[in-house]
Amino acid sequence: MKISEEMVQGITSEKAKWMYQKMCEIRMFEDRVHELFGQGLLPGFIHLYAGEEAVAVGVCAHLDDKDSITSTHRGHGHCIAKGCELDGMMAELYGKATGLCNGKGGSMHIADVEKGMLGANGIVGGGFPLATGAGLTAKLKKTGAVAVCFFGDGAGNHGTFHEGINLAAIWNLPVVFVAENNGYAEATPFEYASSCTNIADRAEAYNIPGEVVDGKDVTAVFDAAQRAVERARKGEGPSLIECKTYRNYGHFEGDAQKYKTSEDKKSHVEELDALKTFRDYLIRQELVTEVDLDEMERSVKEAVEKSVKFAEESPLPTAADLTKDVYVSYETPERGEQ
Amino acid sequence: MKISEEMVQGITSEKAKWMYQKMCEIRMFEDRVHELFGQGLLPGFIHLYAGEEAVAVGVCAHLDDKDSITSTHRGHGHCIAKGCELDGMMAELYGKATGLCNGKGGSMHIADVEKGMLGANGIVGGGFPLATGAGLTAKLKKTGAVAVCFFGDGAGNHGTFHEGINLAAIWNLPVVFVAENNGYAEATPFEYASSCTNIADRAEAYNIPGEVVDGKDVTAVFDAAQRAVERARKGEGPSLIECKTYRNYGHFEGDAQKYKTSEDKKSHVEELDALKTFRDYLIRQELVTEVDLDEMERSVKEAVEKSVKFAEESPLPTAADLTKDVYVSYETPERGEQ
Amino acid sequence: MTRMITFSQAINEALQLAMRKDENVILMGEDVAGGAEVDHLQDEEAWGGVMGVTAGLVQEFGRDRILDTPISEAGYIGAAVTTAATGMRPVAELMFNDFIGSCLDEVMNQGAKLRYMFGGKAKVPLTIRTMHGAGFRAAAQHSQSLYGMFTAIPGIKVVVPSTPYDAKGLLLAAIEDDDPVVFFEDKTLYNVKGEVPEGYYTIPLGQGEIKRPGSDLTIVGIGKQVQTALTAAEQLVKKGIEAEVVDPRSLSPLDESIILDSIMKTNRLIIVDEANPRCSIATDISAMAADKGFDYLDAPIKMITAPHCPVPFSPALEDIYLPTPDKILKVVSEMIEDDSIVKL
Amino acid sequence: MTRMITFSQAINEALQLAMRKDENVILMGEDVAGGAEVDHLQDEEAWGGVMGVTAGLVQEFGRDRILDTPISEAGYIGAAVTTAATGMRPVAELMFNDFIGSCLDEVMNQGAKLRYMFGGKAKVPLTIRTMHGAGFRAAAQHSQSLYGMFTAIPGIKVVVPSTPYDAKGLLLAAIEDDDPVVFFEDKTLYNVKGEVPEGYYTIPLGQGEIKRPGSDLTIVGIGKQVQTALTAAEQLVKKGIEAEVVDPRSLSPLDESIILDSIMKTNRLIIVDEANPRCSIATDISAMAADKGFDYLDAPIKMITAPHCPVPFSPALEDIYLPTPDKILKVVSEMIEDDSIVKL
Ligand SMILES: Cc1ncc(C[n+]2csc(CCOP(=O)(O)OP(=O)(O)O)c2C)c(N)n1
Ligand SMILES: Cc1ncc(C[n+]2csc(CCOP(=O)(O)OP(=O)(O)O)c2C)c(N)n1
Ligand SMILES: [Mg+2]
Ligand SMILES: [Mg+2]
Repeated sequence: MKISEEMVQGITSEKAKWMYQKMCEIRMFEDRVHELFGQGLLPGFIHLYAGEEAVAVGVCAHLDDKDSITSTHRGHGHCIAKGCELDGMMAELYGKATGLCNGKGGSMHIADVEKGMLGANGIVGGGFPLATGAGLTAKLKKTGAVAVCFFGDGAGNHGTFHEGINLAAIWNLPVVFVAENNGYAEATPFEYASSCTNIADRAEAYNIPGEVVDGKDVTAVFDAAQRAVERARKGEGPSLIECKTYRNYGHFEGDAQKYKTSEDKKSHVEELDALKTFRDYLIRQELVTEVDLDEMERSVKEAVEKSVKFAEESPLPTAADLTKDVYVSYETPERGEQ
Repeated sequence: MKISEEMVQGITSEKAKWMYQKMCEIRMFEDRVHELFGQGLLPGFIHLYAGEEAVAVGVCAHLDDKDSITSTHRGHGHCIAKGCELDGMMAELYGKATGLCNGKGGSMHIADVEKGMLGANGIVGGGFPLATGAGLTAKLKKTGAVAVCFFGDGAGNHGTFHEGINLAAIWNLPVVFVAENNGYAEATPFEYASSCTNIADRAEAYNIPGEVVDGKDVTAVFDAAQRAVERARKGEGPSLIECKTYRNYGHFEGDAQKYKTSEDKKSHVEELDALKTFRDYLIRQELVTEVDLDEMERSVKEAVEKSVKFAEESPLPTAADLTKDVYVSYETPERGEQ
Repeated sequence: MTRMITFSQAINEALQLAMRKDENVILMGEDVAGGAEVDHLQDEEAWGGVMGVTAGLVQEFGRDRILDTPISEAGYIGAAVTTAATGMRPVAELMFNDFIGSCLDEVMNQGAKLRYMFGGKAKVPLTIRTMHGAGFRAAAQHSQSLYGMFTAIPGIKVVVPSTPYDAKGLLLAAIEDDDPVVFFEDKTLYNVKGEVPEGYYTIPLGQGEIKRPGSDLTIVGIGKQVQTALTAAEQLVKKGIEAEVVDPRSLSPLDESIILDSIMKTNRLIIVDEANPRCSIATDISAMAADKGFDYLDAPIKMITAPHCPVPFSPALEDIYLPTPDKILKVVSEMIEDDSIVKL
Repeated sequence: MTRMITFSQAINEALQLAMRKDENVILMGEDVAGGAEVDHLQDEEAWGGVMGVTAGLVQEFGRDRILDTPISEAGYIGAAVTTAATGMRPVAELMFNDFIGSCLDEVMNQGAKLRYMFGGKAKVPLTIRTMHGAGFRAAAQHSQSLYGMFTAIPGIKVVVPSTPYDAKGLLLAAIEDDDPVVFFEDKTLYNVKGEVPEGYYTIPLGQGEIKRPGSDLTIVGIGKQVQTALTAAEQLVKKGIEAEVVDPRSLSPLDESIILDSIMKTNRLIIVDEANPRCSIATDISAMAADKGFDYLDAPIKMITAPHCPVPFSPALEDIYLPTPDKILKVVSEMIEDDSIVKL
């Protein structure tokens, strides 16, 4: 596939480096997590983002810490693109006290409110109203911030899609809804579960702009997100962007992926790989040198390894943490015997 | 307003009489309930359908007992159009043992499953999944039945709208979704709460037909419903019809209706009245004679009075009824002291 | 200084004071103003809430702070959660507590758990006001008392006031509170009057009150049933029985010691609650007492509740669905083994 | 005749037998087959449920009876309610009980109340299968045990099996039942094996079972915690203490007499439940006993539960969140005032 070259202007060399770096971080983090899970070192449900890097990165390239995002069960990529530290992330997956959530959230609830990452979410469709709320604060407090809601094709059939978008639309809130259409919700094809041809087609039902982009092409995502984020910042209301993409791994770690075809898999993982295409593009456009790219890859690999070491060496939370932070304040005796 | 005269062919004289009779029943029943409520004789929340008769009647004209409908908090009109007895209805509003629900449901839960009336509903948006379920049974059991979901413009913003319609669409179920857009949800204008211009515009998001009709014109509703019901019976899936209408009374009895303008009210109640327009049409088209129409009005008036008398003379439910029919079977001792 | 106002006015006044004090306080809900974008209602409301509880506020605070919402409970309650987490202090109205069916996820899985799941790195200063209670002839889907469901959820605080005074002070405390609080308003109490001071005051969550002192038995009432208990207690005086009536006021946190202290004195416990009887606040308080107060108790713990059935529409049935002073007298008579009590 | 199969296989077998017996029985849920309309999977499933519990059924019954649904819990659970009311006997899967947040209305206000609100003129023979329970490292939104919430709802029946044998017989009874039943499956039990006969059999709802007879104290366990109680009971034997372990199996209806008969004999009651402690089935059973069984009791009723906090992700925390045999021993030791028990 050819990268949409007309976009080179929109992306500075510095931004390009940041984008490639974040995409590498996501890919290498996820590949490493895949290994660690295979070795039985990580507990719980893990949903990997590898293959979809261009979406999180192309969108978050327009955001800073004051902007918010809501994420999904497949949240590592959004975290990284929004600036979360790998050490704290990996430690969270290990359930360690040094994790971003002190080990209490795990992969499905990983969050970093300081960075504007309002949390992965174990509830499909949970993000729509939450993003809308962050957008409401931005509007009421006139902060100029934008809220982005990442959601899957499966989530597009949940009632919160309808309620969250309608609310953002009538209140004209600075929210960007980003569909990550990877073709499946668990083992259920998008085409079966959704009566629409494209998720973006549903934007019309809310009188907001809807756009389909190639979600494997980070420059295309970058371009569409730029328009949507600008629109939002200018007070022109929400938009919906649908990114057609593919998840390289199974729904969660352990999924045999019977529902995929090997041709699709091969073409997505080998030919259409978002990192490879972007790398080629950067070299061709002379935005980043090969030497720099190599160096970035090396240092990201190191950072991921460091995060594993950090996580492994970190302490576990202790009994005293169990009932901490349920409330800010709560004065009542213990209940039951524990 | 001029009735769409080209439709005279579709409506036989017999059907025309049935339609006018049902519209009269609804209007006179509701006007009488309004009076009774004003006299303090009826308990609870009462939402009147007067003004919207053409919708329920134009749609139910295509249904028989094996077809199902789901209704709303504003359910008397749907009941009557679907063939429920006025005596049992009025007794239900009085909370009497002879009511359609033995006095346990009241206005907001009035139902008659035998007649395919699956219940008024105190939960806005409650009907979408329920109609879809009835449609699923029809499809699985190949009964040829159709399910109709009546819903308000306010309900169109509830998540169940999205989930119910998407489900009916992907399973290609025989369901007709009928929006009764009376311009307000309680005291909130449709235009404020809904990001769409017409509710029917949202049909596209589900790849199903969507149509806007004049909901004060029973022949227009009849016509659109005919297409949708036929489509459903032929196994071609769901449709969405939006009927633009107006409620003559307040949201519920007791509403001061500050949000309405007097011009709108006057034009709807006086000039655009659905009964008056249809009556004129029937005479002009020589489908029913004036004498017959007068006689029908007289006999409906009588039937409504009879229902009041029936309700007033009926016994109240007794203590033994309180915990009856919670379950079909349940073997457990009483809990708590009552 | 005996200003008498209604339960409804007390709530309205609390909202007004909270909004004056903190500009981050906003109201959200269906028709909390009403008539949004209707030309002739720009600075005025059409309704001010379905029961008029929020009437008049839009005149003072405008439509930027009193937000009418579509019928999208998941949407706007969910939005309220993050509006709170990102710096506002929203008061969202869930018109009837029965509508929690449309937005439980936003309350139970998002609002309640955010802070814990994020390792304490977020707070959700959200208040949800909601109506509950039977007796209004509003039938099965508009009459439930679901505070037990919320009390069961870690991360949520629950308040059920029984008087105008408590309603005002507790609502101000709820809005000030940095955790999500669900504030229950019994729709049949709105017109009840009581003494309420004018100024700003708070009643700490987790602090119950003895509404009537007594030494012979303890009656814990929930919400409106405090009044039922007080009525019964007055009648018991004629038999020389002094019932202590305890109003926990908030169910989570629950003031366990006020209940335990009372039964230490009276050795008998009755709980009066109009919710359904299973896995309820009545069983919660009973179980707490059967554990921590067992040694004080001389008699079985009795719960006077609704039966295990939906709320019926017919007034004839709804009236016998609810607890009454007579039912309390009957139970007390069995407890104290004196049949004459029921005939008071 | 000692065929050992897993909890998961027992459920699968019950579904298979029910579907063979009654063609109105259908399955609905997310990926209950999986791979709908994928060319190479027409007569085969991709998943057979997220944990493989329904695997193999689509081969026998086809995709007309095993319906994959979109992620629309309100949509398909609501549809299941009327599918049941109009003549089918659906078994809908709510993947994790935590997702009730997306469809509580359909269960609480529609399914549960239809029959009552309609004056008995409808029935809703719907079974909802759902996973619950902590210990799977699935964190706060996939580990709750919410059977208390459902038990509180009049019109709903609730089943929580603890063994493969019970799971099969109770699920068949639930599907045969003409009322809506919510059937809870502890995800950490799926691989546990037990003796299960091959044929069709039912276990009546509302009938508990003594899983271990004893005379010194009664331990009521809920679901998996029956096993925790049995482990503790074995250890107590060494101290000469014989605990009776009671498994109610269904929470609504609840077999009150099996519990009351037991405490009549033992005079001591402990309830072990991994749900959060407020307004829970533990408090429900305790309150029932503190009322109807008060005169038999010689000691406070103890509840061993999860604390009032969400389920933490970290295994280090989740392990101490759950009840354990040791916690039971500690409570028994206090109850029987013999410190050596804890050191067993
Ligand atoms: C409300 C709810 N229903 C079901 C699930 C179970 N579940 C987790 S992920 C998932 C599929 C989500 O698909 P999609 O939205 O396309 O996101 P993807 O996994 O493809 O990134 C499902 C059904 C859930 N977590 N929450
Ligand atoms: C889930 C839910 N939210 C809110 C309400 C309160 N309520 C009852 S009727 C109504 C307005 C409904 O408007 P619409 O759907 O347009 O129907 P109409 O009353 O105009 O016929 C509202 C908000 C409810 N019953 N259920
Ligand atoms: Mg997907
Ligand atoms: Mg309307």
